[in-house]
Formats: sequence, structure tokens, C-alpha cells
Amino acid sequence: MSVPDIILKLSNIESYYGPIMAIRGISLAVPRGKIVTLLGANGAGKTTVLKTISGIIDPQKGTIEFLGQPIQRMEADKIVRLGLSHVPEGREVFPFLSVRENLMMGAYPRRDRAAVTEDIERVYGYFPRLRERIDQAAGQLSGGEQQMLAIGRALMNRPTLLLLDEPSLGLSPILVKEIFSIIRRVNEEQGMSILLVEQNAKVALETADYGYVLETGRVVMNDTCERLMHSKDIQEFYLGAKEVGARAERRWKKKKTWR
Amino acid sequence: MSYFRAENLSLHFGGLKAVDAVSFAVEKGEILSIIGPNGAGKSSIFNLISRIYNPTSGRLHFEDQDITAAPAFEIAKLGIARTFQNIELFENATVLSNLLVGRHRHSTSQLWQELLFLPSVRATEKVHRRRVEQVIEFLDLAAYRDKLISGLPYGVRKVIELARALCSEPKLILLDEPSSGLNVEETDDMSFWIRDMKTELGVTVLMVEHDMTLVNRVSDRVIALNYGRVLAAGTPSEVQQHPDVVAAYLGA
Amino acid sequence: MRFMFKTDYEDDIRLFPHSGYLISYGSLLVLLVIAPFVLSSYLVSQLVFVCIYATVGVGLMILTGFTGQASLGHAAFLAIGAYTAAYLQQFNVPFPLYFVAAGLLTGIIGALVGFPALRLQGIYLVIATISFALIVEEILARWESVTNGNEGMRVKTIQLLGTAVPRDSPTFYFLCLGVLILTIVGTLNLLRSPTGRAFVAIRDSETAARSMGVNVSLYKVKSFAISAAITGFAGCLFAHKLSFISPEMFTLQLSIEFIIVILIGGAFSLHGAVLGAIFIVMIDPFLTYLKDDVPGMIAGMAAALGAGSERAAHIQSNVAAFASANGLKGAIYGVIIVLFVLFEPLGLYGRWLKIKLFFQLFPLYKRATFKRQKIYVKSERNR
Amino acid sequence: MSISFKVLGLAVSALALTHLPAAAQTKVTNEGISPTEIVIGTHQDLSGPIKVWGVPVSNGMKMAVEEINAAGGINGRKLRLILEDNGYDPKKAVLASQKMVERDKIFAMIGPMGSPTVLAAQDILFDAGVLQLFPLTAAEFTFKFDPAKPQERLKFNNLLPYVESTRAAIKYMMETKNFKKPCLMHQDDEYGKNVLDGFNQQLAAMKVTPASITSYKRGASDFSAPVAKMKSDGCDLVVLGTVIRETIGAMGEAKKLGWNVTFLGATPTNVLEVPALGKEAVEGLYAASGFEIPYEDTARGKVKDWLVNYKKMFNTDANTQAIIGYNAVMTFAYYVNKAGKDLTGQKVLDSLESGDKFLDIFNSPPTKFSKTDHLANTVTQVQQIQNGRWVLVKDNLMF
Repeated sequence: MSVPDIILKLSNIESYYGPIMAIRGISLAVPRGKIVTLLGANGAGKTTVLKTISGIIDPQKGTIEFLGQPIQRMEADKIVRLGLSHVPEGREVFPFLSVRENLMMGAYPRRDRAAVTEDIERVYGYFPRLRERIDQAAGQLSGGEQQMLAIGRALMNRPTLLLLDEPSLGLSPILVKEIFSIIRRVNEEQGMSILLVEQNAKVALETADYGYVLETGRVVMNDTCERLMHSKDIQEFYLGAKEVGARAERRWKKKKTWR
Repeated sequence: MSYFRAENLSLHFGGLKAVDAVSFAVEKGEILSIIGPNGAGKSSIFNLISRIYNPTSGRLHFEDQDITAAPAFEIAKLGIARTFQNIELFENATVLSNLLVGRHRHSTSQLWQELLFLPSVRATEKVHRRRVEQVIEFLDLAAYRDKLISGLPYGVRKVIELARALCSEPKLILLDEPSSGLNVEETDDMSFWIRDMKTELGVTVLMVEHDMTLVNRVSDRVIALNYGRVLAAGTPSEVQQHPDVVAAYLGA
Repeated sequence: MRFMFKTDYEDDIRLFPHSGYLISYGSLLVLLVIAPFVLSSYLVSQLVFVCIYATVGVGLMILTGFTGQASLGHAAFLAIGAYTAAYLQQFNVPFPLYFVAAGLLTGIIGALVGFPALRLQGIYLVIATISFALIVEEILARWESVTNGNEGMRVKTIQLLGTAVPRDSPTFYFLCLGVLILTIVGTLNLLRSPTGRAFVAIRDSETAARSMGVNVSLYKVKSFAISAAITGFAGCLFAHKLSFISPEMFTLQLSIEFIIVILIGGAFSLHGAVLGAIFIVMIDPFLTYLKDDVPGMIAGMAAALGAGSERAAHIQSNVAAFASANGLKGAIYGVIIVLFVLFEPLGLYGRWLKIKLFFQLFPLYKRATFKRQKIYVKSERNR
Repeated sequence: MSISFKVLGLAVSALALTHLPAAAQTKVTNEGISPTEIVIGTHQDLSGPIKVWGVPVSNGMKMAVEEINAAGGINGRKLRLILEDNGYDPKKAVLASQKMVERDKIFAMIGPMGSPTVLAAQDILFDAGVLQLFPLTAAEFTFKFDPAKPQERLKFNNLLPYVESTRAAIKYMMETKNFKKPCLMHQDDEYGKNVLDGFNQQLAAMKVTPASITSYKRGASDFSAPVAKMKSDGCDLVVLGTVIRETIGAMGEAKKLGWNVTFLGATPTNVLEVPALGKEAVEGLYAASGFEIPYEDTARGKVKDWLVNYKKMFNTDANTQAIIGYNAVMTFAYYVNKAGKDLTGQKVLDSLESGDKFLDIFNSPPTKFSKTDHLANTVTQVQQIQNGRWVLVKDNLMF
């Protein structure tokens, strides 16, 4: 493998929620065709990073390059047209539109109708369950189906880069496995790059190629997933591996002062 | 007589049977978990108990009282509190005022007394405040006390919802996916809190959860649902080894 | 920037979190008290209208801002208050009695409006309240034995403790100011009590409010009743200030003005209601001042820049002609409202908070602090 | 009622005057009068629901002011007109009046517009001793006054009241054309109420029972139902308490039904807009009227010049409303001139009450006030639309 072709590059990004600094200078890169994951506790700034990339929040400092083009402070709809799709946390499907209409909304920026029909079929191929509910209003779908629909909708844009925010949220163990195997398939079959935010560190590390660990708005660790999985800290804090009898100690430790 | 009972509970939407003749009982001081695939009807059962939906048929009993026809706000007054799968917090209010709403079932003041903010109102407000502070301490939320909900991360909101339910000093608490959006470490904390609720606060817990680690650690009993019907019931390990549960829910 | 160390739960309940508030509100009160003795009665009249509009604004804020129930029918509540006062006055009922009656009756009618409104949301509720206002207007015009129909009613000067309180006297101003202050204090008390929290809970999530034991129907009706009652009190004062009332004064346009009061002022805060009232009452006289003074100023400037006196006079007359063009005021007014909705959705109060924050943080402020965030709306909340 | 009332009123107030000599002293301001200038104010609806009145009225007033000033002013004093928009909102009227009294220091308020606006604001003027002259509302409160309240003497009106003019016109029509079954259709507001009162009073005086009375809400645009009802009630004279659009609508509806009935409108229908917009539908409409409406091609002399000047100034044809506005200022100027060179407020009041007759250029009935009567006159004309123009049928009517 030669030097990886970087399609997304964040340099020194700072973002704010009102007066509060949510990200404090983050730099990261997503190579072409790879899955990169962001790990971190609640409030570490993972979701904010994704929102900053997709243009929902404007960063105050730093640059974001997508396919060599600066996209910081660009409007969200323009960024989508460049080939960058965002599946937000909590799914955000259009509740009153049917499954089909939701998918068509995903293809909204596109003009090539034949290819769109083809892609709809491809999405139904990934998520056969959606085909069964093609005319149902999205609001009536179960949580897992809504998550599938949200991912499917993003795929309809044929993105070069897919941002996934907590795809496993509220899903049953079997569905989590299913969703992640599909994510892997999408990545392999279409060569789509994916930036993944996930609380379920185990699945995320198994799925992704490279990982960044965020804490209070900073990158504290980054490495290949394989190496991360073997790191002591990651094992203890993100994978929940601990020696038997450590419970009392953990209880005491939960009052971390830096939290 | 069980502490809480659901008898032949059904909820039909047109032809769809979201909940289909489900019966179960919760004993006082017990932690009962409901597991099952998405769309199996777990949240619907919660919505039936808290009277957001009316059951198509069946009855609900709590402390020897038939609560099938009680209005939603009465359920809370009886001491049943809950959290929501998709989080229903008061977005444009601070954490503190969200938690104080949790105290609502304990408020006794009249409108005119509140307009004048009589000393009696002031005194009860301080009592409410002290209780809320105990919950904040219990769930380690001091850092967020004066923050607006709308800026907080998902996992924190999840905990605040739990806190709001606890503020009402419930006898029975319904937790809808308490660990969703929490990482391993935070889920760990959650498991301690749930156990403490049972042992220290004497709350009976009915919980819907996907994280089997958490289910195993805290539950006394588990029931598994699929397509609105009870698939299996028993101790956590019994249910998890049940072949139907493995096939429908856990995966090989 | 002041750091606060709370040592008692009382600290969270207090109306004035620290002495700074006491000083600033205290000095504001002093200014308001000396105002009628130093200002012209034209300006005092404006302040009276500000007080009346702000009172209505606080009432509407309780319903719309805090409970999340829209209303375009508040002109009708104002009318009910005004007519109750005018009607009872004919039978020599003393002012304090009919003042209270105006509020109570309006409150009861507000509760009655609240009941059918329980099943309505958003735009449907707006339409229902408009219909209510139209019905009231119709009744006022038809029920001639009580309301004197379209000829309207004259409202006599207030008699308080045996002395007359003319509508442009300082006493009348103090009366209106007092009612406003009592309304604000009462509302603040409500907001730090279970009822106020229940209102906010209903606004943000009815489902969650119910599950916390809030009787949503009861509190919505309460909110309607309180909001209407406050508006009824204001209506009584309004009738006295105008000394004449007729059905055509309480139109949809007035209801819209009240909505603008809380919109411009900033939803979700009582400060907003007061600032909005100041805006809506003062904008017209302010534009009048501009119309009168600006042409002269521009001509003066032109003269200073070397234009001949004839040329300056010409400029002055042209500017004056433009400034007094029919409908210009309406246009400026409209533009200001549109600008506010676009650039300052938090209203005047939001702007004020930002200015305050700027000075508190100075020189550590960041540009981001004042930047409007693109907000991420949860679509499931759209009902 | 008018004559007897006036006699009685005269007797009562004469009595009151003799018995209360000290209390009856009216305070009249001298503000706004300087050696070179007299400041007058007005508030008009320039942006609200009746701006079709407010705008031409204020144009007429501006024109009168310019004319007077171009001719050197009144005894050397130029007029300065302060114009404020009240938007038909009483709150704005109150604030505008206070502003004009305090800031602009007006000497008199001339021709303010609208009933609720004038009523809400008038005390402010009286308390300050400012005259309120010729407001654009025919309501009684603008001229009837209580002799025990001396400040109320400051109000004068020259507009033909609806009650009196409607009575006079109905009387004339009934007597000369022998109608038996009169009907009324009126707007459901204060103006409509006045027409209704006039209608009822006159029929009662003539011992005729009305065939039917219907009303409509302001802004209504469909009159098929009330017109059909009046037809089935067998009306032979329809009295209209309507304004422009409703007049045209009602008459158009009758034409559509093929119902050939006589219509008589109250004074507000007697405007140029009715024949201009109604065309054939309003042919034959009779209307109560205060003065003749001039037309440019038939007008002569001063009136002709006036019409041409107005069009030149405002780029639009003059109408009744403009004449009313023009006359308001001209009437004021006439009495100020009579008050003499050494001008005070008291002298203007005395001049107004002196009984001097003011005659306008439009051949209207003379304006005249006395110490007890502050209404100019109730002399009514009846006009008819013939070939798209208002034509005088009969003048000098009383009831």
C-alpha cells in the first residue's frame, strides 16, 4: 500500500456551543476507502466534530479539507452536494413521509434518475426489511428500521464519505451486528470511506481500520484499531475488561475529578 | 398478590398487534428486565403502563389497585415514574428545573399561595430543592446543574431523565433503555445506580434494555418478548440460553 | 465578571440573585418614580401605554412563552376587561371593586376558552383564538343594552379614595406601573413554584409532563385563565386611559400587536415582554420625531458641507416630503420586525444579554460567543 | 326634534349662563399664535382602514394652507400644519394629540379623523384649551356640549350629521314620490347605527312602519341575501346606510334580480367613487348630501381653478373628501381673520360663536355657529346619479 490518499483532513479545529468551547483543536484524517472511528465519553465532542464537518456548526478556527477543497463554514447543503453525507444521532427520518419518499429525499441533489432507481434497489439489497415497508410512514417504523432507513437515505446520495453518528443507539444486539456487517459491506463493495462515532467501542473497533480517542474536546490517543484494542487504557475504559474483584475500586474511581 | 401486575395486556393498532396478551408480575423490591428485538412491543408496554396508550384489552394492577383507567398524571401520583427511549426532557429549561418538575407529584400549594410566594411555599420549595440535590449527588450530576438541556450530550440527558424520575420518589420506576448512548464506563456507573436504587432507595425497577451485560448484572428476573408476546421468562441466564431468544434477539 | 458561591438553597429561589440586581432594579424603580415629575405628560402617556402593553405582554408570555399555547385572541380579553370596567362604573361601583371584577371575569372567560383549546395545537389553536376574538367583537357590537353597541362607551375618570385620578395624572401612571410590577412579581413567584414549572414542562413535552404527574389539561386551563385575567386588569386601565371604548378598537390587529410585543421582546422571558412593549409603543412616536427633526438635521449638514441656503432648504423640503410619505412608518415598522425575526430570534432581551455578556467577559470574549448557531431541530417533535 | 331641541337648549343654556357666570369661563390657549405664524394640527388615518378618507382630506388641508400662505397668510400670519397619522388607532390618536399640544404647541386641532380616535383624544385638547374644529365624524359628541363644562365649548363641527341628513332626505323622498314601504340596509357600526336612528325617527314622525331592516358586517361583499329579502318584503324605497363598495354591491344585486326599486343613500354614498366604480349599476341612486360635487368640465370660476390646482398638486382628481378637508381649513381661516389682527384664542372663540356666516366656494349651505349651537347646519340636499354624475335634485331641505 502506498501513501494513503487522504480524503478528509481536519487541522486544528475549534468549535463552540454558544460561549462554551466544545472542540479544542482537533486534527484528524480519513484515508480513502477506510473506516475511521471516534471514541470517547459523553461530552467529549464526538458529535460536535461530525456536525462541524457536515456544516451544521461553523468552526471558529482551523481548516477542514474534503477532497482537497476547504469546506469549513460552507453551508450544509453544499457540502452534501460535494459527496459527504451525515447520518445524525437519533436518526432524524422524515416521520410523515413513506420509506420510499425518505430514500428519494436522500437522492434530492442528484439528477441522474436511472442511477437513482438502481441505488434504491441497492439499498433494498442491503436492507431487505425496508422493501417490506416501502409505503409505510417512517414515523411508524421500529427503532432499528429507522436506523436502517437513515443509513439508506444517506447512501442514496452516493457519498464519497459517510459520517455515521451512533448507528447502534437503541438497537438489539442482533441488529447491532447486522447494521455493522452492512456498514462493512458498504465500505468494501463501494469503497466508501466512513467516519464513525460509536459508544459501543467493541463493535466500533472491530469494524473500523483506524481510531481516535477524544476526551473533553481533544484527541488523546490515535492508532490503528488493532493496536488500540490491545491498549490497556482502552481495554479498561472503553471495552470494560477488568479483573474480577475490581468492582470496589471502580466504584471509587467513578468520581473522577477531571470529568 | 404481586406488587405490580399486567394481565392479558393487549394493544392493537389496526391489524398490528403491538402487544398481544402479555401477562407478567413484578414483586416489591425486584428488578425485572424486559428484552427483545426492536419493535417487539417493549416500549409499548411502558406506554400502556404510564397511560400514554389505552390498552385494547387487559388490566393493570399496582399495589392492589386497578390502574387500567387512571389518567396519565394519576399514574405518576401513585408513585410510578419512567424514562423514555427517545428522551423527553424539557429542552429549554435548566437541568435543575427539569428535576424540580419531577417533584411535581409532591406539590400541595394553591395557585394564590404561589402568586404571593407565601412562606409555606418557600419552605416546601426548599424541601423540593434538598431532595433534588440528593438525587444530583446520587447520580453525580452536579457539573450540569444549571445547564440548559438543549446543549447536553445524549448520554448525559439519559442520566438526567433518570434523575427526574427519581426526584418524584417513585415506588416503581420504568427505565427505557437506560444504557443507550452510554459508553462502557458510563454503563458501569448505571448498573451501580440501578442496584443502589433497589437497595438504598427501595425502588422496584422495571427495565427495558439491550445491553446484556447490564441486564445480567442487575436483573433478578428477565422476560423476553417477540412480536408482542412473551417468548421466555426466568433468571437472566435461563432466558439468555433459551434458543428462541438467541435466534430472535441475541444472534449466534 | 461576578462569581457566585451559593451557600443555601435560598440562593436559587431568591428573586434577586445578588446585591447587584437589587441596586440596578432599585435605581430603575427610582427613575420610574421620579419620571412623571420631570417628563412631559406626552412622554408619561407613552410610559402609561408601555405599562399597559407590558402587562398584557406578561400575560401573553405566560400563555405563549411559558406554556407554549399560541393566542391571537388577547385583544378580546382586553376588551372584556375594558367593558366590564365601563359597565360596572355606570352603577357607581367603586374602582377597586370593578378593577378586580374586570380581571376575575376575564380570567373566568379565559378558562372557558381554555377548555375547547385543550384539544388544539399550533395553527389550529391560533385559528380558534381568532374565532373567539371575532365572536367577542360581534357580541360587543350587538349586545347594545350592555355595551352600547357600535356607539361605544365613555369611561369616566377613576375615583380612588374620594379623589379623581385623571388619565394623564402621575397617580394614574403610578397605578399602571404598580399593576405592572405586581403582575411581574406574581408571575416570577409563579415561575419559581410548581405551577410555573408545570407550564414550562407542558411547553417542552406534554408526554413527559404527564408522566411526571402534571395534569396537563388542568394546567393549560389555568394558564389560559391567568393570562386572560392579567389582560383583563390591563383592559380596565386601557379603558380609562382612552376614556372611550368601542368594539372596533379591539381588532385582530391589536392581538397581532401583542404577539409582536413578545416576539420582538424575546419569547421566554419577562424582560422581553417589557422591552417589546417599550418597542411597540415608542416606535411610533420615535418615527414621528425622526420625521420632524431629521429633515432639518440633514439640511443643516448639507449647509455645513457647503450647500447654499437655497439648496439646503430644497433638500430639507425633499427629505421632509419623503419622511412624511403615507405608509412610510408602516414600512419601517415592518422592516424592523422582519430584521428581528431574521437576525435576532431571541428578541431585544437576547440582544441585551449578549451585550451584558460581552462586558462581563471583556476582554476574553470570542467572536463565537455572539455567533448565531445553526440549530439542530429534532424532527420527531414536529406535531 | 331639531328645532324644538335647539329652542329648549337655548333656553336651558341661557339660564345656565345667567346663573353660573363665574364657572362658565372657558380657557382658550394662546399657544401656537406668534406674530408671524399660527400652528394648527390634525391627525388623520393615513395607513389604516379608512385611509381612502384620510389621505384626500389631508391633501385638501395642505392645499388650503398653501393657498392661504401664498396669499400672505391671515392678517400677516402664515399657517403651519402639523399632520400626524393615527392609523384609526385611538392609542396613536391620544399620543399624537399630546405630542401636538406639548411639542408642536398647536393652537387648534382641525379636522381630525374618526370617531374612536377623536373621542379618545379630545379631552387632551380641551384641558389644554385647544380648539377642536370640524372633526371628520358626524357623531353628536363633536358638537353637543354641556354648558356646565366650559372647556367643552371648544368643540365645533360643520359636518352634516347622519341622523338629520337621513331624516331630511327620507322626508323629501317620501313626500314627493309617495313611497309606502321603505326599507333600510345598514352597516353594522356606529355610522350605520346613526342612519338607522335617522330612518326610525323619521318614519315614526311620519307614522309609517318600515317594511324591513337588515344589517351587514363591515367588509361584507355579498349582498344577494339581504337584497332578495328586501325584494320579497315588497320594499319600494331602499335606504342605504352603506359606504362605497356596499352601495355598488347592493344596487348591482338588485339590477341582477331585475328589481326596479328606488335607492336612497346616506351622505357617505355621495362621493365620486360611487358612480366612477359602480357605472350603470348605480344609475338613478339618490343620496343625501351636504354640498354639490363639482366636475371639472362643467365647473366654472373659482371651483374650476380649484379642481385644476388640486390635480396639479396631488396628481389625482379631487373628490368630496378633499373638499371637506379644504373647507375645514378655510372655515378656520375665515373666523381667525374675523378675530382681527391682535389675535388671541379667546377672540377666535368669540369670532366662531359670533354668528357670522362663512360661505365656501362650492356653494354649500352657509356655516354658522352660536354660543349655544356648535353645529354649522343641518341643511340637506338630495342628489341623484344621472349618466354617471351627481346631479342636484333638491336643496335646502330640513325635516
